Amino acid sequence: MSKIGVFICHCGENISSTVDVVRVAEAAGELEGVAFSTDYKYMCSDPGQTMIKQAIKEKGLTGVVVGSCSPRMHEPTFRKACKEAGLNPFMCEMANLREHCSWVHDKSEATTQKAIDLVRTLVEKVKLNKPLFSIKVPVTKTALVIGGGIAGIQASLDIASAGHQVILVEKDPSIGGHMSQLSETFPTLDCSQCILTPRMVEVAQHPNIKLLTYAELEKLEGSIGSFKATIRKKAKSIDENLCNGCGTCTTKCPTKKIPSEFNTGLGMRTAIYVPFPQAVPNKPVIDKENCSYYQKGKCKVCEKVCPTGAIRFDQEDELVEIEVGAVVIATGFDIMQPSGFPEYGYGKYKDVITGLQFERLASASGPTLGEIRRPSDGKIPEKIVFVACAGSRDPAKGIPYCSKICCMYTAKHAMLYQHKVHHGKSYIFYMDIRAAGKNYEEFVRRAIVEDEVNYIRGRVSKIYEENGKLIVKGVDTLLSAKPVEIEADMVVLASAAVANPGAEELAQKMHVSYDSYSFFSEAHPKLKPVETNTAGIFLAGACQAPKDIPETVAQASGAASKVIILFSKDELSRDPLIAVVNRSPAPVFSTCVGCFLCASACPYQAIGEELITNRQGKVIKKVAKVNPGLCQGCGTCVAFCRSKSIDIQGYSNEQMCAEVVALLNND
Amino acid sequence: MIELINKAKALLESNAVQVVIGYGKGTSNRTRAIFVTQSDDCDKLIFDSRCVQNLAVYLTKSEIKKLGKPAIVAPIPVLRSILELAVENQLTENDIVVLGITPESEIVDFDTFANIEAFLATHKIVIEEKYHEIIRLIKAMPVAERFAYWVKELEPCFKCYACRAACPLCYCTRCTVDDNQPQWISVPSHPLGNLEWHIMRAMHLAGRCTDCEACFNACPMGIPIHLLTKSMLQDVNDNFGSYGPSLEKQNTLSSYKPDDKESFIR
Amino acid sequence: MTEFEPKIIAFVCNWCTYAGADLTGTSRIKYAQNVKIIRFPCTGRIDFMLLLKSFGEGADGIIVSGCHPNDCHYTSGNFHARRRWIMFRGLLDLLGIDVRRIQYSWVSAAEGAKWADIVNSTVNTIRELGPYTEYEKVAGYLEKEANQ
Amino acid sequence: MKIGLYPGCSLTGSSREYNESLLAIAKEAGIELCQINDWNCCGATAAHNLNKELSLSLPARNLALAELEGMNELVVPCAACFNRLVMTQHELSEKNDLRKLISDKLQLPLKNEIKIYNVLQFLEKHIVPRLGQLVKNPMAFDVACYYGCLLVRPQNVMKSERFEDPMTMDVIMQKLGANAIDWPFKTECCGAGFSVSKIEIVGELSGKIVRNAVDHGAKAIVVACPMCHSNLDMRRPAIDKYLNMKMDIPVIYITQAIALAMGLTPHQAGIQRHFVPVNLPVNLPVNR
Repeated sequence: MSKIGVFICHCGENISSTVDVVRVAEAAGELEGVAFSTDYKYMCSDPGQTMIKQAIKEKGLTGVVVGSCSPRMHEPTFRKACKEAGLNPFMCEMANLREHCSWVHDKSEATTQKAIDLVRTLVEKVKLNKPLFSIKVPVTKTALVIGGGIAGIQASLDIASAGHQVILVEKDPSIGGHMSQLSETFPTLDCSQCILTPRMVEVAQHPNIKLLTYAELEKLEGSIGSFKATIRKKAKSIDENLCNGCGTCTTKCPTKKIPSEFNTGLGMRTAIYVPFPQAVPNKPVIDKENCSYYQKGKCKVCEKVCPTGAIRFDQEDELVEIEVGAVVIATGFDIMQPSGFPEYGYGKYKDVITGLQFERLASASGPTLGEIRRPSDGKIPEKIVFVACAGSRDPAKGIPYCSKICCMYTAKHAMLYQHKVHHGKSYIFYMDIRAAGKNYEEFVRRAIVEDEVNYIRGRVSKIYEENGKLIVKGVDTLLSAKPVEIEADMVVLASAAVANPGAEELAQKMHVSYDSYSFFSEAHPKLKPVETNTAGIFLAGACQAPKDIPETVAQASGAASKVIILFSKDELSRDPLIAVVNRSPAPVFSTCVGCFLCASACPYQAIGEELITNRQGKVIKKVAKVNPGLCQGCGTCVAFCRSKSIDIQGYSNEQMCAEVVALLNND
Repeated sequence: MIELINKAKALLESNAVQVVIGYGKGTSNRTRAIFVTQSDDCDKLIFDSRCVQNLAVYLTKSEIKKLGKPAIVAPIPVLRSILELAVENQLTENDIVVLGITPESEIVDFDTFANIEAFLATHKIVIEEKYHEIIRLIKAMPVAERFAYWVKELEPCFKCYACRAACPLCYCTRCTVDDNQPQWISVPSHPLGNLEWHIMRAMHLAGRCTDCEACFNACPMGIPIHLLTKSMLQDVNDNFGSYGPSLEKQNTLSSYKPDDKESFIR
Repeated sequence: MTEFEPKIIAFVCNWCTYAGADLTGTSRIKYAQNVKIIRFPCTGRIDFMLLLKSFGEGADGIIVSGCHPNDCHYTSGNFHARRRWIMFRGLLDLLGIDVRRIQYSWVSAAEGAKWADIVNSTVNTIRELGPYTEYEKVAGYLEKEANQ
Repeated sequence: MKIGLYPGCSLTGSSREYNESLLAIAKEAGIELCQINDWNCCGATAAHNLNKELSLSLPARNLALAELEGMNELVVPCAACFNRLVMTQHELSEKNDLRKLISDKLQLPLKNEIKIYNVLQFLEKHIVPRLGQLVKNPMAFDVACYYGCLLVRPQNVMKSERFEDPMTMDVIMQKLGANAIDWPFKTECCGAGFSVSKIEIVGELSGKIVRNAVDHGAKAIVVACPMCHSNLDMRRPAIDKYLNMKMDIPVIYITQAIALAMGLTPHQAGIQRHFVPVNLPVNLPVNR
């Protein structure tokens, strides 16, 4: 027999001015199973809470209903109070008499009646509440960071510095990512590598960070606190312990004409190579597709010249399994190849290049050692045209979204060009200048005013070659839409930032959702920007959407702090409002028939299998089982289960039914 | 049907299966389901136009499971049910031997469910025009009249649950109608109880029903309950495209498309 | 005679519509008392049997409301709910259960005004439709038996 | 095989040779093209800016008539007509009630399912597959294929992969033994809108096209649109005036090129109707 206590709050006058709180308390007192009922000016105040605690103790209440403001406001407060009085906090419910009643209705009989109905409804619910206990999940305090760009580096360093183990996985031979390819960074124009490489070294030397380069995630199982990840370490064909990174092999390798990925094809590399001088780790790998030994079966020059005998042609991919408690995805972005835009002539004309290629041209470590020279003949371009939004904001042929970074780096490119080629002329075709960010607008202004970059608001319709010049045809929409033609020596396309080719596959491996552009989806666009909808997996950087460096670093630290918070406890404690599959005595064991349609409906892959065996260990039945670590308590499975075998604690079928019946039977 | 009988014999003799679920002679001119465990009894197996019961219903019944691994005589409706049961994890390919029977009453063996799906792709569920017509007529009635019509149609129902027992997809160990915590459905077979029961039944078959009409055939009062499932089958088709069981396609109600279309949500 | 006051029950999700209704309150936007809210974690949790129960228990109208598509706190609960509603609505319509008595809506945590509007317009619709006597007759069957 | 033909005004007037050559090559390939009986204006003029309903009704009537004649494929050689017809079909297929409305106004049934081809699509589907044995007189020289604007647009209907740099005509010309040059002016504006009112603008815009084609070594410009043709051919004086030099590069319809390649006489191809004399660096059969 339940003994419910009902506490009606005046909320100063917020409720009492339109609701006859005294009558509500009286009416509640007459309800079956209500042992105590009262009203008070401020239930949330200290005396109010004390009143509740005393009643619980003195009357031995089995449940509490507080009729006051929205539970979204004070539910934690009153549940805490109950807990302190020795009552299970989940035996406390709130009737929303303020936001849903007194504030939205005028003073009247009907308003008071509604308040009574709401209270009665919650009383009937709380009668069926069961004591619940928050769920404990053990935490493996090792983080897996996928992607060694600035996002992954930042996240790893933060987590590691907090004293936790980090395993950083990078698919390329070196960490550094796109940032290591950049020349100078907006809005400060400090050299990208100068600020990045120290952090790369820090990663390599950090005692808490285990660096796995040339490796990729193969599989991810388990759930928050205890994931099991399988990593594929691709064969580098060298023994990293023996190799001392002297570089003899890379200089002696006869296959020298392979377009360098790092230099975006503007430079060449050898078959055994280190992507760039400051690479971390600074040890080479053999690119099997281009190595004449792997392709034709002879050469082995590197083996001959290697002083430490570190070359291993017979090396094979290795699969390593690791236990981690959290995952940070920091796989970054990719640049859309503008080949889908024949009118720009990219690929047809050597001197039409992408923004990333220009970064390499402008970079001191680049193929031209930082001199702006055009690919075709190495001449210094006198006139250069930059095309912003080359693919971005173009639903017809490109991508509908804004790539965000192009406005800034295009301004930077023009600036760098002007600084390096003083007599040169630079033009930027743009749609809008989006320079929202600290010191960003000022930066663009500088480009326009001090460096005299010519901004033309309009699109480019065609680029073609005519006697050695690139004719850029476009329109200037500000000059009464006049067509403009510029005879340029070089054209730079600010090609769109897109998701990495492998993004979808990776997302599916980890059961995190991704948007229609294959960027990873955050759990909530505003309030959970670094979480994914899968607990324990977090996002950092441009794998979630195009981002510049400051944003990326900030988000990476955000993701890291989420991981650190997660690791701050030995056990996870989660709200127990989750789904459970029922159990019943033999021979039924559970009314679940194992159709597992609930599993396909679950947004969190929280529903797995459980095999029920008899004493001899023979499987008698296969039923659904909810993983409490994954279940977020949405209850979709509950409404979906035909045999009502799965139910959700705190919003159980019995409770909801009782509420419906109570709410509609006020006579 | 000698071929069928021989196949059955062979299966039992080789002990590949322990029981053959098939059609046998029933009282008067009717046929009934028979469960042959001895190869000598295989001669009792028959198959002709009268064999309309959906034998798939027995695959999930514990009494039959006890008999051991079954082979089942499976005309198209049975095949559909088998496939849906497979989709719903109630059957694996090693659990049964399927003796498929084409509309031309040729016997086809299906060693994989995928083959069944491939075969059914060429034998899609078709709702007969007459049913479309009836449903159109009903929907044409004014809402109150329609309601009255159904209350009347459902009135004879005395909740014998033959429809449930005959449905291959009603294999739950405990049906919601038997759940009294809470009491989802008013117990007696009065108009409300009947209405609630049949709505629930139809909803639980939404996107699963394979239109075998076993429920209707089983109803002792001849209530046209199959109209409900047929209409929903059509709704599935109209709203989400293509109905019928499929191993690739997810179940209609346990899956979704972000751009599912509706016109009634404000 | 006094005007008919419809009984309307609202099934809403905790994250969008319940919060939206809270905002209606904090913005002091007035609406009719007829609608009373039951709070669910998510529209995906709302069992069609509960809607049926509501009519059985004498509701004249029902509001079902949750997060806009793509806004679901649980990413896809409302998508599942939408499919269920589409099927359920079709069935009810075939059976002659008046679908005009069930108002489905998306009301976000920011749409306090929209909630008030949904409530008031639904109350008006149900007022025009009058009490759900057809269903009450069916539901009240037993009592009548007893009374005779 | 019977395929419908919608000639539109140009093909019965300023670009008769386009019509003649099209019919000629169809005949060679054993394809019967039947003009829609009682066809009417496509509304390409100002109609679609002035009256939405009219702009849909005009093309719709032609489509309806074609359906009545039991045609399921319709060739529309004029790029402007094609644009109107295909746009109308697109819009009406998207808006069913609008289709009903128009159909009622016309008092004609309109299933709106007929396949509409522009000349290039038609050639690709019906002529090119038959070309093999029919090419007797290869057009072995450099040509500039000029598409203009309407042929490859609107993108949302044509769904063409490369509407900024189309290739279909180039491919056909290659099949005729020609070398279709890679040049940047394929889809530049010829100034059709000003064809009558502001000839000097046509001179400038078309002039650039002609010059670029010549600079890239083209011996002929191949077109598939009456407006393009009249601007590049009939407006040559204005062009020469703008470039202030005499340009003698001929402008021929792709259908004429095919006709000549098939060994038909220049007269059958109708090249005598051009303003700029058509001198091609290949031997053409003398007129009978």
